[in-house]
Amino acid sequence: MADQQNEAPDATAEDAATTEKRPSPLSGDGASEEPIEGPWTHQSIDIPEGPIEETVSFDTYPAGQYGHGELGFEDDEVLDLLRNMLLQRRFENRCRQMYQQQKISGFLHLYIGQEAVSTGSANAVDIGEDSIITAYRDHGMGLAMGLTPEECMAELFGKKTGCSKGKGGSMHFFDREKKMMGGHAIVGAHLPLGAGIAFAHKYRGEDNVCLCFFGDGAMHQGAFREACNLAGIYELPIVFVCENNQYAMGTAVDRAFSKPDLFKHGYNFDFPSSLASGMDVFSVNKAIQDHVENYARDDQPSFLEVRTYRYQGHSITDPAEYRAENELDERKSEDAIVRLEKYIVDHDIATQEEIDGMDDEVTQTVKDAIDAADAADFPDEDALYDDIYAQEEYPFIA
Amino acid sequence: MADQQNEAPDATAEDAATTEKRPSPLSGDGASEEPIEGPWTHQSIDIPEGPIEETVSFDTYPAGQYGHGELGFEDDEVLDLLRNMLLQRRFENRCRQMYQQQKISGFLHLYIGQEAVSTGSANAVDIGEDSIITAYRDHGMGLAMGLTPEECMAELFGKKTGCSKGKGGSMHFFDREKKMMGGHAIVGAHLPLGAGIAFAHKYRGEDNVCLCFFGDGAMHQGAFREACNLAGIYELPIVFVCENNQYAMGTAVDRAFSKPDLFKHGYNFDFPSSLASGMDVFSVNKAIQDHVENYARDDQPSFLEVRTYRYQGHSITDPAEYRAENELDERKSEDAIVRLEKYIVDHDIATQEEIDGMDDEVTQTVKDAIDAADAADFPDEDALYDDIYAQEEYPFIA
Amino acid sequence: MATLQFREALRAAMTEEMERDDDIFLIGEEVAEYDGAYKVSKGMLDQFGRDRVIDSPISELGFAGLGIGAAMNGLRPIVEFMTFNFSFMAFDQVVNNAPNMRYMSGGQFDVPIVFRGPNGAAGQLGATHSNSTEALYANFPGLKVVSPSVPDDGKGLLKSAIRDDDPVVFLESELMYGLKDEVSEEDDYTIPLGSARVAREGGDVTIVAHSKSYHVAMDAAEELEKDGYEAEVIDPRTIKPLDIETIVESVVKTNRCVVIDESNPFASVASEVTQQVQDRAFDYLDAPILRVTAPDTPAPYAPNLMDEYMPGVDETVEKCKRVLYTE
Amino acid sequence: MATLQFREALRAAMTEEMERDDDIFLIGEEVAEYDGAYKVSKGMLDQFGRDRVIDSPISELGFAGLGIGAAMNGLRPIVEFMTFNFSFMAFDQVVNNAPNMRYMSGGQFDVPIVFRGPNGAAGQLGATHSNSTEALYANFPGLKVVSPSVPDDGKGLLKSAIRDDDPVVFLESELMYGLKDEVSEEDDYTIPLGSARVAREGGDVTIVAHSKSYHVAMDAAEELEKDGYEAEVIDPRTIKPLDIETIVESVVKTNRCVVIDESNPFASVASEVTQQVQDRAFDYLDAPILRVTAPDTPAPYAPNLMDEYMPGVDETVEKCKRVLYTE
Ligand SMILES: Cc1ncc(C[n+]2csc(CCOP(=O)(O)OP(=O)(O)O)c2C)c(N)n1
Ligand SMILES: Cc1ncc(C[n+]2csc(CCOP(=O)(O)OP(=O)(O)O)c2C)c(N)n1
Ligand SMILES: [Mg+2]
Ligand SMILES: [Mg+2]
Repeated sequence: MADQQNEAPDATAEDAATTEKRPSPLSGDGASEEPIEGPWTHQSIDIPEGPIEETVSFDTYPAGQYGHGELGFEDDEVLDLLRNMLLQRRFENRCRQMYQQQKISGFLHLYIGQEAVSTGSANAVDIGEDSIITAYRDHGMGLAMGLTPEECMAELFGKKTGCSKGKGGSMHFFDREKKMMGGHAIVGAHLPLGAGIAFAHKYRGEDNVCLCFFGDGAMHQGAFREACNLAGIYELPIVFVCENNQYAMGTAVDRAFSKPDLFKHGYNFDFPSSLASGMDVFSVNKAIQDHVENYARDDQPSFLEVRTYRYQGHSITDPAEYRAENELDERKSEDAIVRLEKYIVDHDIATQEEIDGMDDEVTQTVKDAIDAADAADFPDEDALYDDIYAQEEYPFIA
Repeated sequence: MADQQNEAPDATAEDAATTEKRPSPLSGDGASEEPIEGPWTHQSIDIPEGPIEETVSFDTYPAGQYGHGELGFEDDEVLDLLRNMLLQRRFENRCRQMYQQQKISGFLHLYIGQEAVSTGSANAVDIGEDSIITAYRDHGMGLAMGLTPEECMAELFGKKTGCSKGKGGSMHFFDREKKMMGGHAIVGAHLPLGAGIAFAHKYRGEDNVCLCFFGDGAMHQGAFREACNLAGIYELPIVFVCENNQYAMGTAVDRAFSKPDLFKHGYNFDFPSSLASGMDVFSVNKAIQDHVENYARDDQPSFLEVRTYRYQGHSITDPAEYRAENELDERKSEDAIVRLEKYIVDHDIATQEEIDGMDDEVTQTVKDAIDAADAADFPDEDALYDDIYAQEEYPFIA
Repeated sequence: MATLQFREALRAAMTEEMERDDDIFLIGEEVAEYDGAYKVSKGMLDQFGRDRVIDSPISELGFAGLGIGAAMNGLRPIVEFMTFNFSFMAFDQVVNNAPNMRYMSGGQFDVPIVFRGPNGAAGQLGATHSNSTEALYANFPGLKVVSPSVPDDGKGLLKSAIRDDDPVVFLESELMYGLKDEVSEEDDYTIPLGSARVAREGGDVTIVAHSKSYHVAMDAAEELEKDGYEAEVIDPRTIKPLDIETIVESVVKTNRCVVIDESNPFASVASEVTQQVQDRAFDYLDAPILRVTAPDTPAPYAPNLMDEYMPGVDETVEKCKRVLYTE
Repeated sequence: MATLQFREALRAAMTEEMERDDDIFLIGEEVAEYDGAYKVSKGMLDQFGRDRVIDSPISELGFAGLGIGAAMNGLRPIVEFMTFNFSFMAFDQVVNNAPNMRYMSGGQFDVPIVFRGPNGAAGQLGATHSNSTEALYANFPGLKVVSPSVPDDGKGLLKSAIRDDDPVVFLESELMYGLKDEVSEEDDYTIPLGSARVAREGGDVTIVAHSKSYHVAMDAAEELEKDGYEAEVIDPRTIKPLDIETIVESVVKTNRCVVIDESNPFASVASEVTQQVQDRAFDYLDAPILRVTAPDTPAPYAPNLMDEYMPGVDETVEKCKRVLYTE
């Protein structure tokens, strides 16, 4: 909600039922200045005559409203955005194939259709300084953050050259240097981690923020409430971003939420909350920029729902029979890559031929990544016993 | 919110961002009639231009607004209400003493100051048919539901005549017949149980409801979100009642909530939500009656914040140094028992002398309960091994 | 006898019980319209309708607790965890609410609930998705823990678990759902909880193994037979109550015992079996009780590491030979 | 040597470490303005301010996870659970996030976090408030588990735990917080994790016991002495890594072993100690390893039942005599 008013017409100052929260204990510079005073409540038990009314307001970021100029992108940067989205798509199309060839095993969750979210977001923050954490559908975000296709593909192949040394697999991409904080497979469980990552940024007095991504399904978990509330009371530099692709496995959002309007769920934490289209990379970018610069960098947590759509099944084995007829085709007609290509051509940033050339390059890059992953070694057998504790060769393990 | 409107002026029917939830799968009569249709989403990914605005509204139940007639109480029933509240207070005052004499051990959390909540609520439902579940501060609710002072005191003494046979103690009062579903000591963990109890009522096609009480502190737990959401999607006959006594141990509400207006927290589940004074038994009674009859009996879950105050420390060993100066005295000046006594005298229902006589009787009842508890036996030693499994004398246990 | 997949045997158990008793319902993530993440509940929505086969949002704590509350109020829920890794979100409900309610209320409340779903490692799923939970849950008084290894036991034990008036943790295996085997078609076929099965008789060494490990044990027994050793293989089937008598009887005969348990070793079911066997059969033991378990490491992803991770036939044969003092 | 209460020793450990390293902070319910539910952190808010001694709402899952995230991003959190019963709300965070992050990321992330607070039964608190968690947490690779029995160990081990770059579950005891004993005043006094303490030497029977049970063991040893038996008492102090060498060394000498562990018995630390000892010292054992534990029942409330519930000196003496074959 960009704005929020309390209108309790009959309530006087004395008997107001509404209560301000106390300011955060964390000053973020290693030492708090305010004197420590008693923790007594400032809440009244005198209940005013009702009804108590309140108007809440949510910003929106529709598709097709933002141009690259106003977002601060040069022409060649727009091409980079496209290249990155294409990379994700080509990469994942080959993943499917590699799975069928049994080069990849375990669970494989494809991100195809959602590429505007990762690319739009990663390009709104300072990679390597700001942190990003996401769920198990993480290839796209990894590639958007600059993990190389080689190390990503190698991870999927379980090779020692993988971004997690072949020990994490599809659901557990990590890159500490880039502050890609994972790749997390337990639904909802990484939201408190996100709060903690933001906490550390603030504790050290840094100006950095954490973007915390999760699916619509994760919002069912109590962890969502706990993470948001903690972020709220400690005033953490975090944006909670729900990638609402409308399904959690086979469960459509409107079957599983008592209140399916997810963008409104920031209300219970007094977060600025908004709704963006995930089918336009510029809309996502603008929304993230706004949330980061207007809120997170000022230690104000906020909530953003991005509506998107996954084209593939939940995992590689899911036939996705739960979709309505034509649903997929309809959604594909709003494809973010197609939109961006059209934008680029319309704005004379590049020709369709140049774009096709770029696509070929990307396809080759992915092919090279596959070859490199193929050529790489599996971890040594005793890697099983490594990286459990900081101390190497713990005698009790083997 | 008694009422809720969506005002998204720029949104047309096609591009509305808001989504209705699908109706509950549970019909409550053992067989659902509707055909089973696909789970596809009815949510749009076309994001309207914003801001999306919404006005929410919360009913209130201030103190001093309701008379016993309109609530359906006869004069003698009003005296019963007072007798019950006095019973709770006298009972618990003696508990404190019994703890000091080491007849009671473990944790002891007193409810003194909050009696209007238990009495007002228990008298708004059908005890033995409707269910009530609460947290560990449960003596008051037990006594309000008609558990005898003898069995309650015996439980505190750890005697076999206790309401939980001496095996539960202060935090675990139970009475299956009265559908007093406990007394639960893990903060927040009984909220999903409440949903389940309501679920069973509905599943069997009964018209009964569950009142689920919890403290302000319990609302921090993720369990609150999960229980509310489940109640919402299954359309369960439950009222979630937050007894906001303003502290969770030493933590004041406004220190621990990102949004300290707890009555607004039903919003994220689209629950009708309101705020009542817990210092007037009639306000509580009216609020519960409304929530039960208008919502719960129609399988519509709802949320009610009752603002109250605990006079004692969190537990018997807590000096409660976190209160502001005079805070306790100020709150005591709004005492619900004093208010009801005044009401009774003002309305010529009884004289102060009659009230004093009743108080003496209650005091004697409590004294008798103590004597009875004192005289009762501790459980037999092998009770340690009973009631673990339905099967008696499981060979592997001892 | 019919030949059924493990998942079909489990489904048959649920279906028969739900036909018998209207108070039984199934709840969990994707159990209804999706037919179950691993298709165990396939077709049950169509048969029983939406009131009794119920999809839940991803709220393990919530729906596990909902089940317990419903059980306290007279119903008999079957709660499916998509995998038991996710039961950790509901850990407090499973260990602190379900099993204590009867006790804390002085015996007033039955809590007839079954928590079921796949347990243990299931291929290259990584560390968070490969947990074995039997030891954890069996530690808690008031719970029963069942872990069948073959479809027939799956059916008979699940029916008993559903009829039980106490909370039962019923541990299946993702990798075994497709396993086909003979299943009794006897009317109302139940197997009592707490009874082990002597799957193979032999006089030289006792191998105790449940769930997937049972199959490792049987294969190891074949290997040993080639070398002239007869292993007795005991599948406890129920971890709690543990049928220690049957195990001890065997060890008294063989004087040697190896326990296979694919869990991490520390304070595992293997540790407990060892404790109880050496306590009761000390004078009969000719060798220490050895265990074959996952190493004390998280589960890796890489295929070669994961192969190394899982307890296997070779290691079992080797340990059996160690206690036979032949190597 | 100073004489300190257990809580003071723990506070000293935290305080010294926080003075040394600004990246360390303490978070938990009531740790700051209330001075800690059991006053372990008394005065720390005043010394370190609100940035470093931080009250949390009742959100165990949330603040445990926040701690882990902060640790991944370079800080060194100390997370207090008001009691370890409540850690079950955060179970998934403690067992599935904290210990797996290093492994799953191929070694990229240290997770230097301490989860601490009181563990085990603490009088008449009933079934939900009396859980012993050491076996549960020690089952998980990647975690370390510490459980000191005396203030001096408390201080030395907590300092080590805080400095450790891996997640440590540090189990204290509500009933021992007031226990006074000598504590080293040595500068920067640390005790390495994973080393047991031989608290009493003796040649007749080895008693292994940690936390409160250690004191039962010492009392039992005194009783046994009256009857002419010398018990060797070993406090493992660290449950994981377990210093099995020291225990085995003792059993090789005494040929007899009794383990006291106030947890419920099934798959407990007592089971694990038994497993490892009989494996490594089989030929030295003259009697089965017996254990003294809580019964396999929930904790009751009534005082007489609770007395019966807790492992005691009499039972320990009796079991020692059983393995000494004197009764
Ligand atoms: C705690 C937990 N419960 C269940 C699962 C199984 N599971 C994996 S993904 C998923 C659906 C998640 O949906 P959503 O959050 O919307 O993400 P999406 O798959 O759409 O990206 C489920 C139920 C899990 N991994 N963790
Ligand atoms: C999960 C859990 N965490 C912590 C505690 C310790 N504890 C007991 S009561 C309490 C405060 C609860 O406050 P509230 O819910 O407001 O109830 P009130 O005491 O005010 O009635 C706390 C933190 C607990 N019992 N359970
Ligand atoms: Mg989704
Ligand atoms: Mg409170």
